[in-house]
Amino acid sequence: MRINIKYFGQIAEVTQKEEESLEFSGIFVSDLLNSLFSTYSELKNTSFKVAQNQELISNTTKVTGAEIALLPPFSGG
Amino acid sequence: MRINIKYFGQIAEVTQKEEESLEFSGIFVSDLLNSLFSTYSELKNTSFKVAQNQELISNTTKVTGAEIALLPPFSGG
Amino acid sequence: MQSKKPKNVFQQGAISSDFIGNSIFKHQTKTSIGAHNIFLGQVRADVIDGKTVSAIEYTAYEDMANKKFHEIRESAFEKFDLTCMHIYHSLGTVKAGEICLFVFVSSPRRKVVFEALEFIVEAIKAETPVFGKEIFEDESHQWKINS
Amino acid sequence: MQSKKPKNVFQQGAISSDFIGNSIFKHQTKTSIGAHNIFLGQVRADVIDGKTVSAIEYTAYEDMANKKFHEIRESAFEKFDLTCMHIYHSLGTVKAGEICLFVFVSSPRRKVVFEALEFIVEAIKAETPVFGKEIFEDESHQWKINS
Repeated sequence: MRINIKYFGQIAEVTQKEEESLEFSGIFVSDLLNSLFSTYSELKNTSFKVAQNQELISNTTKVTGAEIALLPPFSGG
Repeated sequence: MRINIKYFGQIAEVTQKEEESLEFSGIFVSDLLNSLFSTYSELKNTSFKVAQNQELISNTTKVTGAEIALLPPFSGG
Repeated sequence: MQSKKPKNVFQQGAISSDFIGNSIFKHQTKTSIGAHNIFLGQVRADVIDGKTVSAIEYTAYEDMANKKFHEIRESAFEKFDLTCMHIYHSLGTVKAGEICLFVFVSSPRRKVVFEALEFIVEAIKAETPVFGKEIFEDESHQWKINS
Repeated sequence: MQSKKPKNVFQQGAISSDFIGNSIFKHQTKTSIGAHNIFLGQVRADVIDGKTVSAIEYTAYEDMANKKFHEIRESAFEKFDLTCMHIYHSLGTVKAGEICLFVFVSSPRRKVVFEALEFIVEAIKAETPVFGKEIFEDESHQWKINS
């Protein structure tokens, strides 16, 4: 499955990019994160939430969506 | 004792004046009000508070001040 | 911004949106502020027994009211960590849709401004001798009572 | 004023006091309104480890944020008797002293606006994916965290 991943704020500083398209063969969010941790080891020490198709999801959610986003702590306003 | 009485809002409509100076020989606020009720009988049916020198007082307070005000319900804002 | 002497809170007629915008602008040099909260009272065109309110005419026991506004101000500064606080109230005629009360509080943090603003507005409504006469379109009137 | 489609809440750069004054002005034709409550977020020149914040640079996951702003808006209209509600948030650079968030609620009655405004501002802080980078005078930075 081809998924599009977006990175924001402090996360984009770690990945040094704002988005990328990845081939993903796992099932759960946790599988995807493990794969990202092996590419961007510093992500392990960075706080973030995961959104799939613009809704927050947990590590045990199945990856189904075309758009995944890694969101650091919100600090609007 | 000579006292100055101020009337506001609906009270001034009843008394048909905004202030007046009265000679007062009683002791308590209740004495003053009885004297006003005999002049302005409609005041008895009108809701108001009494201030002496710009502080709210009760009917059992002694009249000491130069300035008494009859204040209808507040409706600022 | 805290002062010890009562200021005159009243201004003649409605409070304009320009005045409010300008008051906001003046706070942009105060860089310790993180949150502003503004309350505006606007005259409603209420319909009462088939007649529509076209304006409110405000009078006040001005000296006592300014003293009460000052006491409210002092107690708000004592209770809350405020950087600034401003209150303006109209006297005279304010038409339906126009603004008659402008309360403006500022603080480094947002939680404070919410609490402080509500405290101040409720105290103004309860404690300041200001009187509103609701004028109907046919020029009859009734005396406003705060709820 | 209630709409079913997400609007774009973001505007580039600071929100000006003129914009806010003008927004207030536009509500003077709505004569069922008796109370407005406005929250403004202003960038603080915080001093952190001896360095002063000179600006915040805002980015957002815009589509998701606009969707969340819309959900907050819909639930506020459901919970509270509001006549109007407007939210604006800055993107890009907002200097210390400038305004980055403008939330405006209006209702016939005052109790409602106090409750509604705090509900909306807290929801914005907690639920919208907006990210603030605090820029120091020496051009170093740190990521802002809401408290």
